[in-house]
Amino acid sequence: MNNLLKIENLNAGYGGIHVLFDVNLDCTRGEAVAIVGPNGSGKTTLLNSIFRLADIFSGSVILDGTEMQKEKSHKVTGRGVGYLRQEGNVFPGLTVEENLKMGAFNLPKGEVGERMEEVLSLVKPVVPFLRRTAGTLSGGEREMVALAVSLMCRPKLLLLDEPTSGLSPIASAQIAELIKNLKDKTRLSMLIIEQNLKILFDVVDKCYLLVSGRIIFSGGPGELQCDKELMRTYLGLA
Amino acid sequence: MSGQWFLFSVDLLALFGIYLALNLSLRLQLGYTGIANFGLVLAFTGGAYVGGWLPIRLGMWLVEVDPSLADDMIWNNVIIASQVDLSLHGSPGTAMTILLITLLAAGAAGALLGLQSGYPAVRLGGDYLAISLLAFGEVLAIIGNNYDPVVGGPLGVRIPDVWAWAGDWRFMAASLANCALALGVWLYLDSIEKSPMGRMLRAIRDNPDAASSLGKNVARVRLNVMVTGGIICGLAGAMYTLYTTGVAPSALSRFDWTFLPWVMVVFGGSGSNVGVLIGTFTFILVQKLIISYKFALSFLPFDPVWLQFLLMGLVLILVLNFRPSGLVTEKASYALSRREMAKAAGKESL
Amino acid sequence: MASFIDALTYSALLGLMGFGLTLIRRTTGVWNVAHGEVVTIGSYVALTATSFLAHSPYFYLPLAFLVCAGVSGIIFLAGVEPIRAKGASSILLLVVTIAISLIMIAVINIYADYLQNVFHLSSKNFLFARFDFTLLGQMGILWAAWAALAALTISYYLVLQHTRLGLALRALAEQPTLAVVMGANVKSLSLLSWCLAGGAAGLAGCLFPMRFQCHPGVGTSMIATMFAVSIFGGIEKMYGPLLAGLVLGFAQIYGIDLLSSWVGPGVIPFKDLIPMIVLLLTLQFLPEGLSGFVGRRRG
Amino acid sequence: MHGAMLEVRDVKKSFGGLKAVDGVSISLPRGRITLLIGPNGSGKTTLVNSITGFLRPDSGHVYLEDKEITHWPMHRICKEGMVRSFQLPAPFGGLSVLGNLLVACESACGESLLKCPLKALWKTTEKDNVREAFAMAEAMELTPYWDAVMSETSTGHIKLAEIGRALLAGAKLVILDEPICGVDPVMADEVFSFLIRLRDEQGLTFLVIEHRLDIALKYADYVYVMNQGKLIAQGSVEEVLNDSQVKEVYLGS
Repeated sequence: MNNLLKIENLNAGYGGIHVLFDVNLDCTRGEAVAIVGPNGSGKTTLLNSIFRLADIFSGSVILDGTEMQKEKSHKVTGRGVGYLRQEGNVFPGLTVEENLKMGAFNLPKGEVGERMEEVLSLVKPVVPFLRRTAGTLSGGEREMVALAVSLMCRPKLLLLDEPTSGLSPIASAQIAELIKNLKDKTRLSMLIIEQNLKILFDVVDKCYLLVSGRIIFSGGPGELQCDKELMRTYLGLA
Repeated sequence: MSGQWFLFSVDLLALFGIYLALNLSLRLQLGYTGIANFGLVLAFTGGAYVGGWLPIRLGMWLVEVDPSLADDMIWNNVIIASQVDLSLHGSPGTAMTILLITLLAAGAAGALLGLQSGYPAVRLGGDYLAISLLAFGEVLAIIGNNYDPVVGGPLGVRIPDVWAWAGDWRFMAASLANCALALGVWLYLDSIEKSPMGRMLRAIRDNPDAASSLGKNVARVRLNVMVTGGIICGLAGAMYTLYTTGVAPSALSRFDWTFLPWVMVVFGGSGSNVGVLIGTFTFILVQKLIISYKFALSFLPFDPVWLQFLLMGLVLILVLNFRPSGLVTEKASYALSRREMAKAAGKESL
Repeated sequence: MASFIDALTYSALLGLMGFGLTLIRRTTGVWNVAHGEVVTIGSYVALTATSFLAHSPYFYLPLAFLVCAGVSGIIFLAGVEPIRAKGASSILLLVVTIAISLIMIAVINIYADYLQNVFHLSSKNFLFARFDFTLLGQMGILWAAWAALAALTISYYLVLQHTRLGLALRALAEQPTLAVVMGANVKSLSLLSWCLAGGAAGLAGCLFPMRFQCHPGVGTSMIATMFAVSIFGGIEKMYGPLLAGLVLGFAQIYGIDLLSSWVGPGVIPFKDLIPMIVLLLTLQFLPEGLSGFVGRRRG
Repeated sequence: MHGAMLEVRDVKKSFGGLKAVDGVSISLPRGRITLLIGPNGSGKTTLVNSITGFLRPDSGHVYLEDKEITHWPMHRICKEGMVRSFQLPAPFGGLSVLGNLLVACESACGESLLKCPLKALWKTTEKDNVREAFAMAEAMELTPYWDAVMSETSTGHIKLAEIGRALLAGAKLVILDEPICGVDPVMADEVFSFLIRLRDEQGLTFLVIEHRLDIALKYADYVYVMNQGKLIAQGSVEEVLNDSQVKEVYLGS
């Protein structure tokens, strides 16, 4: 089994609201998978359900052979999952260094310093802000810090929720560059939600198109790009 | 024995009426509008102080009393009250005039107190508002307990009995009057339920921003609701004072007149009149029974009154755990009947 | 001078009481109305221990700390957490703590009645001033109260700034969901802060009867003042309660003395209005509190 | 101004150091559907919030039919004829779908604490409102769910009910923030067709923020494009789509 993450017949939502319907998805080691789809189609809920931040009604989320739907939220990181959330992804009142330390909360205390050096070598642009309070950073800088923080837990699988949303083209390109770099240098698997498809087309190995809580397409990014009908209808790319 | 039961039921009825009015006022604020008023005791105390201050002065003015007694109203209040009582025995007209004027004044006091506690309600939300109203609620108690001229300090004053003319039926008359107040409030809330007003209040409760974007003046509606709630509490406070013919600031506690109503309303369900009624009746009955059977429980090495606190706390925790919206849940209702709506929409039926 | 010392002592006790409220609100977003009763339990631990085991009440400070930490922890685990886990609103959680406070009022009073009826202790009104020692010409309570408050605030500050646990607690207060995503166990961290808060209240309760009259409703009657300390101090910084305790304590005891010497003794009974007025003014005009205001001016 | 429905001049709004809206001026002609597009975080919603009184703009002016409405509270702006919907679902959860629609209808006497007990005062108005609300439910294809409680309704239906609500508030200018987000494509087309009908029959003016350009562009009379808090392009659909700057930031090419 080379599958790192396998999601089977997942039905999930929040309280009484059903968001995801029978979602199936898998991600092998070292693969970058994109989840695309219009606003409100349930992409974030999908990532949240891996962390049990959304309620799972039925189906299973299997990471490396372990059923995650029975795990408590705070144990998921320890299983090797890093999560870059779309909003609220840094602690604004803490310094960047403290943010990074907090990101390594599940690691043994002795390894934190070592891991921080590793991460900083992967996300070099963060180094100059280490002493600054995260709340005072600009959007792009903050996103970069958040990416570094999500790497601190030595993840096998990294979940990225719209890492370039709300950023200037230059900052977006910088983030995309970092992500590509990560993929090349480490055997990290990634699950990426992105609206700005063009940026990621050359990073991603596989795409899932999620519309109204259902997967309606899966395949390589080239296939999706070729399918003009799908591109037009659901992604708003005229 | 039957006499004892009669007194028990009459007192039960009296308390029930007062609490039902008070709880319905909380329902208007919490259930409809979403204002967590933890300062119910404020307007209630305001009404009670008016009830303690005004009738005795009205009485002195309307009936013959030794004028030298007026030198020290507080010191002489028992003598004055009993002299006024004697006159009121034979003149229900005077008594009812005193009652009406007192109620008017108590309503006005309640409205004023509601208005001033409404000021933070417009700016604050959630638990900060709750804490702020809780603090407001303490203010009158502190003043009443320390400033004798209001209602005689912590021990309070006795006031003339406006129900004295009913003789043996005095308690019955007062209880029925309390229930009449509750009935009036009930009917008023029911008419809100069955009008566009109820709909708008719930809209403001559920999403103030959206309601505001649809042209509802949220701040003013909240203020109006606080004032209306204050009036009801003020009336209840005055009626309670007139029923017990006395008022003691130390007895107007946060526990009895804020927390207890909250327990009743949360237990029964703040979204429904019937729920509030069930909650009120249950807890009043339990309270009365515990007090009545106090002597039967005298083998306990403590005052059985505390059992009531214990019971209330436990019930509330259970309700919040297993049925947070209360025993009776809110139902979506319409201003018009289904038949009227079908007719308006030009359909056979809905 | 006596009232100055009184004010200083009272301030420290207020600070200790407010400390817990602030901590609980900061880390778990709950205003704990039952905190007043936890303070009372501290006083009754002191009463029970000094009555049955002799020694000075100071001797039982650790015991009061532990008992109250335990009680506060149980309140959180059994009362608050199950309902919070269901996504209850802050108002509903406030109602939960009211329910708990009702239960605790009952238990405290039953216990006080029991002590009085069975052991003939004067459990409804007690004062331990006779146990106190003197140091540098002042009552020991003054030193003890300030030592407790300072030790608590400083050690908490050190833990927050220099340990991993402290980092997690700060993270939890800022972005709870993100803290979970990073592997922090929110439940045990919350439990820890409730216990610590209870412990602080226990210290305050144990020390209170050294100088002031105690009765079963002592904490209940002071809860609004505690809220004033917590909100006036500001919940963002843990030195807030210390600061607010000082201001309010002095205003309530020393300030009212000064005021009465100007306008006459008629104002003294209204000293309890001061915290209420301060609380209401803070909420209206300085919502971030004293410490937030100071922090803002600086940064 | 020249009789434009809405005139927005140099509106600025920042949060802390972030300039969310940095000097935007737009003008909406009467009886047109204007589309406002831009990538996530470009400041579209903040602009709408500053126009509609939900936020206070730091500077700039807003005129509705030549009347200055800058800094007016939301409810007063609504009464003046401009109503908006919200991007995230904002249902009145405790009310039914029909109840949500009815909230938007004017009912002066029925919505007063003093007058509401007297049914005679508001009965006729209420009947008219019910008729209108049912007609709107019909148009939004919500008739089968009219009695369902909003908190238990699906996101798509909530969005539709909210559009209906905004349309029922009796406005001349309707601002819709991502109206078809979460609505299925077929229904989304119908929503826009309905807006077109309202534009043609009642002369209503619309400002629509939308992400799903494939659907929205077909119906737009005029398009504004925002990025980084600034307007970067405006014009007809073709003009905007061929603008190199738009391609650059919006489509990422």
